[in-house]
Amino acid sequence: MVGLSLGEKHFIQGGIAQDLRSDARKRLTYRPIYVETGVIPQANGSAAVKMGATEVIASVKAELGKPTSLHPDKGKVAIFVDCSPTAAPAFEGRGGEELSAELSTSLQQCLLGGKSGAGAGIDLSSLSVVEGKICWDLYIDCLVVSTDGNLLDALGAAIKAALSNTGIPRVQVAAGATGDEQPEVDISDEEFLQFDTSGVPVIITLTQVGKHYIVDATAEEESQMSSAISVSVNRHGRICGMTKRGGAGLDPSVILDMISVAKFVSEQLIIKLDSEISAAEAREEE
Amino acid sequence: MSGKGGSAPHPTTYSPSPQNQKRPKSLIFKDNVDWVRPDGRGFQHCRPAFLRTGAVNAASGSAYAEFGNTKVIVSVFGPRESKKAQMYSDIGRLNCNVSYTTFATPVRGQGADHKEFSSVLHKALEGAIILESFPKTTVDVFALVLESGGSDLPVVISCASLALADAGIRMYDLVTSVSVSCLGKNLVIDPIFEEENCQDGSLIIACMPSRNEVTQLTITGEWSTPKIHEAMQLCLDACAKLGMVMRSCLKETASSQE
Amino acid sequence: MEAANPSGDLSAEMEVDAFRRLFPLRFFDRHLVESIRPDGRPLGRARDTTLALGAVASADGSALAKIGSTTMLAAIKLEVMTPATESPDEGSIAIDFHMPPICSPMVRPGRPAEAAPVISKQLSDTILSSGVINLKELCLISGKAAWMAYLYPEERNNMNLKVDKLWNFMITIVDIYCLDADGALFDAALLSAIAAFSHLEIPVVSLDEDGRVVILSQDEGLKTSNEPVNAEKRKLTLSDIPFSLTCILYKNYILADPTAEEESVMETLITVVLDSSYQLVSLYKPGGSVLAYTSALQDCIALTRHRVQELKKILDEAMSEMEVD
Amino acid sequence: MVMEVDRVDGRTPNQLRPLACSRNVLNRAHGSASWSQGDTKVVAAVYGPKAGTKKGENPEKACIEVIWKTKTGQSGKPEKEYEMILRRTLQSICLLNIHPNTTTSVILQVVNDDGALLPCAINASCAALVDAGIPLKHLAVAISCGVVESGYVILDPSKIEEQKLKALVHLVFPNSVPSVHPKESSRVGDEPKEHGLISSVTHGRMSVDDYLHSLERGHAASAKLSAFLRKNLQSQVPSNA
Repeated sequence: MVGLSLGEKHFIQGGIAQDLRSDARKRLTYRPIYVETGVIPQANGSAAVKMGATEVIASVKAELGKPTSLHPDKGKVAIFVDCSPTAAPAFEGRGGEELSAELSTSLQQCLLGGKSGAGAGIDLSSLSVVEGKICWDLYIDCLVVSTDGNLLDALGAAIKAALSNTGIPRVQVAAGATGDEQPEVDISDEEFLQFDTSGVPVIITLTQVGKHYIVDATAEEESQMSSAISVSVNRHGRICGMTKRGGAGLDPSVILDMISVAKFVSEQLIIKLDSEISAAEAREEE
Repeated sequence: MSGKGGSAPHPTTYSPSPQNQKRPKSLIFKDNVDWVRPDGRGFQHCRPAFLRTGAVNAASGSAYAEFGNTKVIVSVFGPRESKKAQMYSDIGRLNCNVSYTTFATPVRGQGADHKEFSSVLHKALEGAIILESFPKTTVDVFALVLESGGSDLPVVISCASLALADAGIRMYDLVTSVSVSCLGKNLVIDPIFEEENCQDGSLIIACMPSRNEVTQLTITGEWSTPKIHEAMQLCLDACAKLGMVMRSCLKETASSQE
Repeated sequence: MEAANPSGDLSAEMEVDAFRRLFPLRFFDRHLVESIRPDGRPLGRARDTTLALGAVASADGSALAKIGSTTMLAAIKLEVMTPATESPDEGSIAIDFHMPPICSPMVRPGRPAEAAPVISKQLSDTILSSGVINLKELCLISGKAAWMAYLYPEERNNMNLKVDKLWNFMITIVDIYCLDADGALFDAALLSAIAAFSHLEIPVVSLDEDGRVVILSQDEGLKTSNEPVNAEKRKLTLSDIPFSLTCILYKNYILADPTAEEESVMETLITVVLDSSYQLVSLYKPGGSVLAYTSALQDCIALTRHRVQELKKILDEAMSEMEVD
Repeated sequence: MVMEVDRVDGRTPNQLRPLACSRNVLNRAHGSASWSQGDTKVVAAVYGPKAGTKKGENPEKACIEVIWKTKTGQSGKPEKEYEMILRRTLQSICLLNIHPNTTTSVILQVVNDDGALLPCAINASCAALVDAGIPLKHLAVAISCGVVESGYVILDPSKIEEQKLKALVHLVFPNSVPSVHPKESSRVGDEPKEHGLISSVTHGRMSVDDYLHSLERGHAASAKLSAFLRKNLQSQVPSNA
């Protein structure tokens, strides 16, 4: 919890009202984003993302599994978030559980699309190996290392970076498997397929403070929020998911306005993130 | 529900109910523009709602809601003493819990707490309750889904606000909630279980109809802005109508008590 | 003010509700002297009881029972099982009693109520030892030859199943949810379970390609290539149905069918279960400060006999209503 | 009326298995006792009274908590039921007003189960409560009666016998108090106090008469048990003094 004096509160609120935030940003400016890929060697893909003092790590582990009967031609993705006690003393023991669960759910809603699997940010049909028999299961584990607000956006960016860092081994399926039998597979150690992340959306959280909304709020600014929405937007400007934080109600027209602002911000964020990711991968290859 | 559907409580038994019937139906939804909803409703028709307050005597307030096959009971306890471990708070606390019965779904489930719904319920109600009216104490809102027939969460939210009103908890307005499913090109309101299972996207709104404020909004799947606009309008209209039904339900109870 | 008997002085001017909360025993004493209870019942009368069969559409058998405001919802789901080695010709029954947090201010989420496992155990003891369900009837396909024909296919061995096990029996999983707890929980739970059993139908089943038992829905039954293996839906025959009555022993009074308030004030409870031919299935008195003498026990049994008749009638009516529909 | 039943171990129907009771068997507990009936043996330990009661309990009275430990495996529903029966039975013999707002824990460890486990545990915990000096109204003695198919009643059945029974009845009676005031009535109505029943738990289906018959026989035998219990408790008093 952030404990602020009345003066500090007024300072933050007044700054936002005048489009000049405490750290000299404008309302719709992100903090500098720093991406590092391949931070966990044993994972299939991983990335760390820093936005100011907020730091998160995402890792992707691919395992062979069996597709569900409802979607035999699709793989499965599971997203878990863990809040490390290093980020805040409140996360010690079971303290971070509630926040972890909330972040996991929000990420799933923003990235995995509807129940039919349509509109998923992560392309699940590319994970199918043998229809109805074998598919890749992606386990995306995220760790919050340090927190200074805007965790959801940072986690979304980290997952996007980790996925573009992910190589999925090529699989040889032995021919001649009949009927019900599970076909034998041979997993290549050398050949990897690059995971396509062009469709993965970015998540933009708009925090309402007073009459205005800001992006990339710090923890101090978040403590002054009356409400916040997180919108996930893909490259084509389409909404892939949205959740609202608790707090006060919003007028429907305000929500629609916030969505269009999020779309506007997303264009710059996607460009920024893409260049950061490719820079990070270039560094890694050196 | 919990994502761990594979682990049955009785590993040496299995349920004989047919499981792979839904596949062919889902294809019908997509390809055919003129399909009929399984229960024969129009795309923009909600299921008839049956609402009743005072379902549980032991609670301070309670409500039962039945929307088609979706049946929900919500009990409200309190305001009562907060847990000992909690810090002093000069506004009241709201504690929500949603759980399912083991027979709520066609295949017998675990009957476990639904953490995700509990947190959404909390977020949806929080903005509507005047927490300042019961400082230091806690109001507990417990929901039990007796049967899951689709649109469970919106029904739970609406039913919970009715139960809160029944318990005499002060609120700015009733919270009503409605969802739409996006199936192919169509938007269908108040989807049933089968429709939800093959939806491409969903939009759930919880709002305070008289104040025209949205307390909770969740979207999944890929949407264009005009579609969101359309879906929201659809939901808000339905919410307003549901609000009137809920209001008349409360009035009925009040007049029968006199 | 005289300190000797403060409540006596106060009671004259205190509001009834406050008096009821502060001096519950005296409050009840005053009523009992007049042979009446706070809700207007005579001591030996049970509360109004209603039954509704088929309350849960997704279950194979279900019932909603209400005794006063105590409400129980029982639902039965059938699953296929292999019989245990020691009783190879019998199906099985699993009973779970749940007290979700909605039912009472005493229950909090995450912490299951203390009473729930005890009542579960009592219910399964009662239903199994009463013999109301013939476990042999839970067989799907009768006749030995038929059994042999439906051996579980060998390919399924990877599920740690022995080939000689027969997936030919049903386990009936009874889940009872307390929706509103206002005393006499066991009585209401037993009634709802029994009613759910009388509503239960064993469906028409067939075997699919994998040798799994699958329920045929009515319209589908004729179309599919899979032959149904049993001719038609059937009900279980319930012999000697057990019914119960809980009484409170307090001083020399016996109060039938107590409310939650009565149970909390006067602690000595005694539950008698008799079946429809008046055999004793259970006489349960877990402690309590009032001792039960033979005469009191006999009075309780007599009250239960009377209650069995009432409940039998209520169950019969509920079932005939079902048939009319 | 001679209607003999042959018992596996050659006992007569009314014969109990050999009883053994020793107190103060555990060092750390405030009171403890082991009780055995034939091959069934239970050790009970009492800790307390400790300060405070659990949430939801009446703080104006002492609270009794029972923990049942099985011989092997985890505790499930049957153990929860045993705990509840024991707790309520022990609560009814303790003077709960003497130590308000305290909790006394009774822990039962099953050493061996050869039938009549619940009565054995009740007897053991009763002896342990005395050993711990917890104020009691009176002692409780528990006994189990088996009803065989012909309606005949056998006392204190062993495990093999239990499996063949039509019905099984566990009964708990207060022990007979040799009153110093013969005039003071320990009679309630026309029945002496020790005829009153503290607890009753039954399994199986029987006629009402079978039950009443068991009650009578169980009561007759309880006198023997309570004599044994009292003798056993007295014999150790001088050594403690």
